Amino acid sequence: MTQTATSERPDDGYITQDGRKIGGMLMEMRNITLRFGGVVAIKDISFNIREGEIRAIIGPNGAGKSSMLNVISGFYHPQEGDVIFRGEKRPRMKPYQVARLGIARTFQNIALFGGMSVLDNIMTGRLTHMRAGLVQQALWWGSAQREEVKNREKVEKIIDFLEIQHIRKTPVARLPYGLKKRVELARALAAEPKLLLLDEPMAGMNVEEKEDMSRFILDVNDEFGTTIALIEHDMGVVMDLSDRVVVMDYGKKIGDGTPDEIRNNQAVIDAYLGVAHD
Amino acid sequence: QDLHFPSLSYRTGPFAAGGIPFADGYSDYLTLINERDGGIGGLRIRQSECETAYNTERGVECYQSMRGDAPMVLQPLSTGITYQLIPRTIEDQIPMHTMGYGRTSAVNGEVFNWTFNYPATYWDAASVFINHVLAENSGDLSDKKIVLLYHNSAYGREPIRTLERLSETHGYTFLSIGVDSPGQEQGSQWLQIRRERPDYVIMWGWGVMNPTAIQEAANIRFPMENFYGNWWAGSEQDVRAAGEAAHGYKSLAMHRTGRDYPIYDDMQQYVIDAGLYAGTGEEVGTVLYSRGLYAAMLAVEAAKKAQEIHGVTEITPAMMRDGMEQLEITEARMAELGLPNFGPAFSVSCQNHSGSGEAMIQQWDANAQTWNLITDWIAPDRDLIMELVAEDSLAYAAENAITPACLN
Amino acid sequence: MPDQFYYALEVALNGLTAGVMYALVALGFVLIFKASGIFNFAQGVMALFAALTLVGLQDGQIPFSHLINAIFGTELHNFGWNMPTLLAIPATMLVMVAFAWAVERLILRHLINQEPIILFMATIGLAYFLEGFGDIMWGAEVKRLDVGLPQGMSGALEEFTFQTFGYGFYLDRLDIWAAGIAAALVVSLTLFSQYTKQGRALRAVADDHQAALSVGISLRAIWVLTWAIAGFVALVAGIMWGSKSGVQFSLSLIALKALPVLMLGGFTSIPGAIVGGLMIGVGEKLFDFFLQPVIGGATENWFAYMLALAFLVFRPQGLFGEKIIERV
Amino acid sequence: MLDAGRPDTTLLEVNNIEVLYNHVILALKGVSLTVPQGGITAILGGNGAGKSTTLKAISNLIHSERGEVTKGSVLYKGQNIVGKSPADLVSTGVIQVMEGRHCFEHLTVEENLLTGAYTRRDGRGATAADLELVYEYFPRLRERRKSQAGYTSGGEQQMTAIGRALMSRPEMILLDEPSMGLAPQLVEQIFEIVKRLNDEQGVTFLLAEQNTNVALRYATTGFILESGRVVMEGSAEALRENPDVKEFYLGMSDKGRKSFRDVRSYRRRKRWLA
Amino acid sequence: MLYREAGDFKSTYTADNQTFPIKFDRNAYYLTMAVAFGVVPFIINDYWAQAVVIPFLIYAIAALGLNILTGYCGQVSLGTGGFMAVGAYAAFKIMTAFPGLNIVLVIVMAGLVTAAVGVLFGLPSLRIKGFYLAVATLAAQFFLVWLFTRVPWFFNFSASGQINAPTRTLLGVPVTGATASSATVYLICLFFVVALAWLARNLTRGTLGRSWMAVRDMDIAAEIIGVNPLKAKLTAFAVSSFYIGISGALLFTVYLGAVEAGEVFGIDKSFLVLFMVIIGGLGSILGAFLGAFFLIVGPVLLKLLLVDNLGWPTDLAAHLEIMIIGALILIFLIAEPHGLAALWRTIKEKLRLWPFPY
Ligand SMILES: Nc1ncnc2c1ncn2[C@@H]1O[C@H](COP(=O)(O)OP(=O)(O)OP(=O)(O)O)[C@@H](O)[C@H]1O
Ligand SMILES: Nc1ncnc2c1ncn2[C@@H]1O[C@H](COP(=O)(O)OP(=O)(O)OP(=O)(O)O)[C@@H](O)[C@H]1O
Ligand SMILES: [Mg+2]
Ligand SMILES: [Mg+2]
Repeated sequence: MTQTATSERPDDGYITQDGRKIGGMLMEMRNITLRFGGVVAIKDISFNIREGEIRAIIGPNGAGKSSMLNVISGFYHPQEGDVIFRGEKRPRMKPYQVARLGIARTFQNIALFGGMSVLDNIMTGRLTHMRAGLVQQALWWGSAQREEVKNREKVEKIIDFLEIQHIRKTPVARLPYGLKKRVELARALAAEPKLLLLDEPMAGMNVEEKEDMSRFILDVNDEFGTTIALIEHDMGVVMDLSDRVVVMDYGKKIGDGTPDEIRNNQAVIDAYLGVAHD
Repeated sequence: QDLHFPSLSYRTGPFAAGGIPFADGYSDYLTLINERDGGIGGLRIRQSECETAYNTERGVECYQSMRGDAPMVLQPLSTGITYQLIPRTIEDQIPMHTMGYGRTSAVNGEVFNWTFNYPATYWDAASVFINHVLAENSGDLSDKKIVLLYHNSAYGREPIRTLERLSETHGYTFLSIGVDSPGQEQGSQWLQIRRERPDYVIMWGWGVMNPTAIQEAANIRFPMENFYGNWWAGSEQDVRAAGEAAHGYKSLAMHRTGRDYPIYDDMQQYVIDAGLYAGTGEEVGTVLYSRGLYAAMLAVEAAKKAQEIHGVTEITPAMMRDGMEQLEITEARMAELGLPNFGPAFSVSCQNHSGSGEAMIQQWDANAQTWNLITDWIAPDRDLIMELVAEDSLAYAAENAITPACLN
Repeated sequence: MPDQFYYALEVALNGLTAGVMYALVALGFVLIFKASGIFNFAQGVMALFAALTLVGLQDGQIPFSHLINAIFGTELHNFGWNMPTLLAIPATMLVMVAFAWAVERLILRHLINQEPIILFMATIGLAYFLEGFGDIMWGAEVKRLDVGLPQGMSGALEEFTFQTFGYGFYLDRLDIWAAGIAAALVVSLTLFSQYTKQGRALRAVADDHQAALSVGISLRAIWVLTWAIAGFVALVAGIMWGSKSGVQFSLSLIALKALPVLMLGGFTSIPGAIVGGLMIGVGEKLFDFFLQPVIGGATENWFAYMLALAFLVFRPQGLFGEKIIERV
Repeated sequence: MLDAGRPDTTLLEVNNIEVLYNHVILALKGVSLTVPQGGITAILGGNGAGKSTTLKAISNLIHSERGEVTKGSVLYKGQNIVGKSPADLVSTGVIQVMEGRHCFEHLTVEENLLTGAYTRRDGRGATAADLELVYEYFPRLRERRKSQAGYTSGGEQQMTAIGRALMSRPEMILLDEPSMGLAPQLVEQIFEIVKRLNDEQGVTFLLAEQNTNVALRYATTGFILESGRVVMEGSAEALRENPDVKEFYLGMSDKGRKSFRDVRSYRRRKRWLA
Repeated sequence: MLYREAGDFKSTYTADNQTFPIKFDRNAYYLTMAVAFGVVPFIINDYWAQAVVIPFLIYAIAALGLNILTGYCGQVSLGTGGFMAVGAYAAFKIMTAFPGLNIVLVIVMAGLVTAAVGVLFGLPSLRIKGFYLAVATLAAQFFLVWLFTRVPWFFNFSASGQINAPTRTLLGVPVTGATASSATVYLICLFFVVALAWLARNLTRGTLGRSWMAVRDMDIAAEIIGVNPLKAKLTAFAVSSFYIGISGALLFTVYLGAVEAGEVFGIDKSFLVLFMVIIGGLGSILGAFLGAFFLIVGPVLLKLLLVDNLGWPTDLAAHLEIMIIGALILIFLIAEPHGLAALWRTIKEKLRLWPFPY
């Protein structure tokens, strides 16, 4: 393990400044290396995510942050290194199998299903919870219909939660950027994930909207105990929300620790922050 | 008040080039009868045309649109449509004439009461061809190799059985090579032919397949005079596109062509000069135009026969059928009509809906741009064909619970 | 049995030339796909239309005479002159340019930034329209096309191979010409699209219409240009195929022979069209040659597709196609 | 180049435009803006306010999304440019960097940049020099210049899109959310570039930006859009000092910057228009 | 106001999930059903039934099927003709092997056989995408047709390679063969259409439909969210082929009665059905009907107008007909790229807002 000593905590978790209890290891990345032809996107990186934590990944453009999320969600398969999920080494899996483990995410370049309504997009997020078979669905039999209604109720809660009731039936292609981001979050939430991966959830939002978004993220973490890993370039958001931060640069890890530690880490300041960030 | 003679034509689609002159010839003859004779037995002919584009479903649509309108006789002009219409025409009591195409076993009028295919069928054609080459080789084909180049469809596969049976009798080596529709691409087929070095190639082609084949034959320097087409591969459209290369190509002919018949004097006077002709006027006298004209002539003759049998001028389709079943075309009658020796003399009966089955051989002269007949009427091996017909038609009867019987 | 070997060799050789003929049609597809992301279903009909126009001009046919005659009861057919081939070909090319212009003006302009399937559909509408239009304009009968290209067996080759191997190989002279023309086309088109500013713009348009607009690429100019070039390629294909079997409706169906070629070579690769054509040509001819005794002939139609399919399973973008970018 | 000394002449004037998408969705309900020559003008506003629509209406890219300007006019140097093709506009000197990057995926980064010079007629040398300049601005692009743009990271694509626009040597750039997805250092750097181009070459900027903080620091004037209408306009300083702007766009309360953690309720958005 | 949506609120999610959420639409639907089942069979004449209505219904089924695959799941297929042939030949083999079998059952079984074949040819879709897949499905088209013309077992060794549908009865009334009345055939087809449209509607609004659409809109994202692409694509192929098989079986058994694979199920059939789907509107059940209507009824109406009313020569009319169809396709696409169904929606949206534009 190449954790910096300062950020290492006892394995059974820790208590954050605002009094939340963080549990044991949910996911550990061990010595991950990912290459695309000659490009090394991730170079021997290790870090972990604990249960209930808000974990930020930051770094300059092209550092390999999104690639890291792609490794976690099984879209990229690293050439070297292991992904440990809940204490067990995760075998090579297809992305949809990873999703079934309870890992949901949003994407940097919005990846909504453009031809579907907002409601349908979010319902798709619940796919991993649906069981009805083909024939049942075709005939719209009792259980299929009941399942649909039950899941719809949950989705409606999320819709209320994210305040997107008014666009429920709008095709997402027509939505402005910010609302799309919100729908994407809703879709990920609908999966009721254990681990939620957010790739720049607040890009393209103004402060007011970022405040809203922050609130949502905190509430999800609070209410459902969802663990969150997020990539974000807005340092205000990162420093305020996250419990621990990983910093990447050119595929390498250059820092890992609490926001305060990162803020004062000279390597991070040089590579990314530019000025010491308050 | 009038007699309805519909025409299911195809002036569009991949086979339009063949469909247009036929439809024009058919129409012009009927127009002539109207203009010159005032119709049939004093009753004027009403023509209608429906475009099938050689497409089965459109053919069915056409059939539906005309069947309530007392059509005297249907000429579907496509093997596919014929198969569709055989059961329907039985139900609707409308006679169908498939002249030199369609279902060959309809020769058996006891099973196929409403379908006629005089004056000759595909199986006749295959047999005529073999008889012709037999004659050329003084009755011995035992060391010969014959290739059938066929359009890979129900139409093209028709003669295979006959040719196989005949090869057993005459001892020639038989090989069939299929060409996929539409047939613009026959490189490998002709390479194979070049390798096999057959003595004769007979082609069951249609549409663009024909000129392509002729061109390819010329390319591999296959002797053109040993290359034969059936009567759907023997029109000007087929040879002209191949230009010089087609010189010497031969084909079967079930009737004569050209404008040198007395009837064209009337045609000129009543139809062409009057501006009543159906097409551009350019194709008058060509092979397929003549075929349309011939088909119309046979239809009109059958109608006259029906009027004669039933003693009324206003005949129904069912009466027309009777006329067709008792149709007799003699040399004298053809001469009377201004078409001396135009087709074979034949008569139809309930047992034989196909007439005589005779055909001639014609040869293309690329310099003069004409088809020249090089033989007289050649008769097919009727015994064998009747045997094959019985086999196939009785099987059909069994399958469809038909008890073979004549209608009257 | 050395003969069998020579036969097979001959079949393969003829497969190569057949493949070139397919590639001629496929080139038109590739051009338009590369330049605008449009899968141009009308390419076959364009070849037909170009050939019809060429013959019509050569023979001095009056366009729309059938329609005019039907409406006004006139008797128009021919102008009474024959246009020399050297004049008729550029004249046809002008018609194809006008066609390209009309396509841009009336159709493509209104469909900027639409999904590929919709543009595909539009080309289907265009194919229908053009097919009817061509028939009305020039008539539906079979026409003979002769631009003076040599045809028939290449005697020299047969002679030579007979001397050398004791077996005379067959090759059609028209096919040899086709190969030469195709090679010239491929080289010039590749140079154009790979090394010119316009070429780069074409590829940009295919990726993203809107972004292309935003950097000032005039979609209109680009589209007229590519459709005109595709029209030219269609004319070449029309001439070659038309010389073989006459000009009439079925000519438009050669597009179906180009599809597997396209798929194998990759929709975006000009050299791919040639390589794909050669592979398909040889593959289908040899397959037919070896397996005809076992499963019967006429396998060419499906074999070409199956071969392409087999390759695609390993390379989903075709042999030389641009890799499909999959990222999130 | 332009004479940068007279920032008071109006370069672009948008008069009361309405934009309709798909014949039914009214996205702009009468927006008027003026952009002084040689200035940096910012359009601010929440998600869906109509910022992008306004920019696309000006550059006429709206047309390719089945939208149209149904009312009003857009005057560039006094000439109405509604309906003029985007290509012509680029030749006139107006270029837009679209929201969401829009790189040519299959082209390499360098080819992407070169397409930016498509309309230029001043020869290869000048283009090469500008390419060098862009690489200087964004060294990361130089490293990745042979990669297909589709495989580069979000930020790299954003740099490519901006660099591509610079390659056309425009008089006026419409920038739609240039800072989106860029690392903080780079955001500052982009705005420095904007400022430099503005100062040195007199390039006029109209930018839609969510990062109000930075935008108002660099801009000279600003407009705030809400639901397809302009609800506030003024000089950048004036906007910066406005208490509403401060609270909703800058995230400042009376007690200075507040933590994102401390925000408690969602429903606080104030509407300037009822 | 003619058309209103306002004031039509739902209080349960089931109600909100209705097929026709707007009362006006719902009533229009009930009325259509009542007329289709209760009135049309008694007044329809043979021409309209045989030439227009029955083919329309049969092709609507095929279009529904292809729409599931192409419109909902985004897998462009040009193998429709081949799959229809599978349905027809399966029906023929089953019919002749088990003469006593209920015809409805025969048709459903033919659909199941086609579904299996569809899955087989759907396997490459896991790797091949977009137009490449479209062209790859042509392999299925050509291969299947070749098989049915080449292997005599499929046509019971008949001499010409044609297959003929023997007469079969349902409740004592003949439904196949020439003796079947138009009304009977119409009702059979209508029954299948209504039942299949209902099933399609259920499938597409549920989980499966959403995973299809997710794969269509962005397959990678769909997979990362938890959609198993293998399952989604293959079910789409299966369901779609099931529909197409039924349509082919109906075309053969109750409509044409005699069929030869190369002629009836050629490549143009694949294109025809694809055109229907795209013109009608991808991903819309209504669109399948509108598209089938446009391409089946349109030409007939045009022909009636040009030939029967205006008396134009048939060839000129036929050429004009394809020109007009082509032009109409283009005009519709330019007016609304997402097909007739979307055009209809836009019109409704406008109607709803009328008389106050936007
Ligand atoms: N292509 C389109 N079709 C239909 N409606 C659209 C389209 N594009 C935008 N809209 C609508 O126009 C309105 C304004 O959108 P616009 O994209 O201009 O907002 P924006 O201010 O740029 O928002 P953001 O900050 O999220 O980018 C929105 O309500 C949106 O729904
Ligand atoms: N599929 C791929 N093929 C080739 N190179 C890739 C691929 N995916 C990512 N890369 C490269 O790997 C590097 C890291 O990319 P990544 O998207 O992870 O960056 P990032 O940290 O998310 O940056 P940003 O903040 O700009 O989004 C980049 O240089 C990118 O070009
Ligand atoms: Mg990223
Ligand atoms: Mg925007």
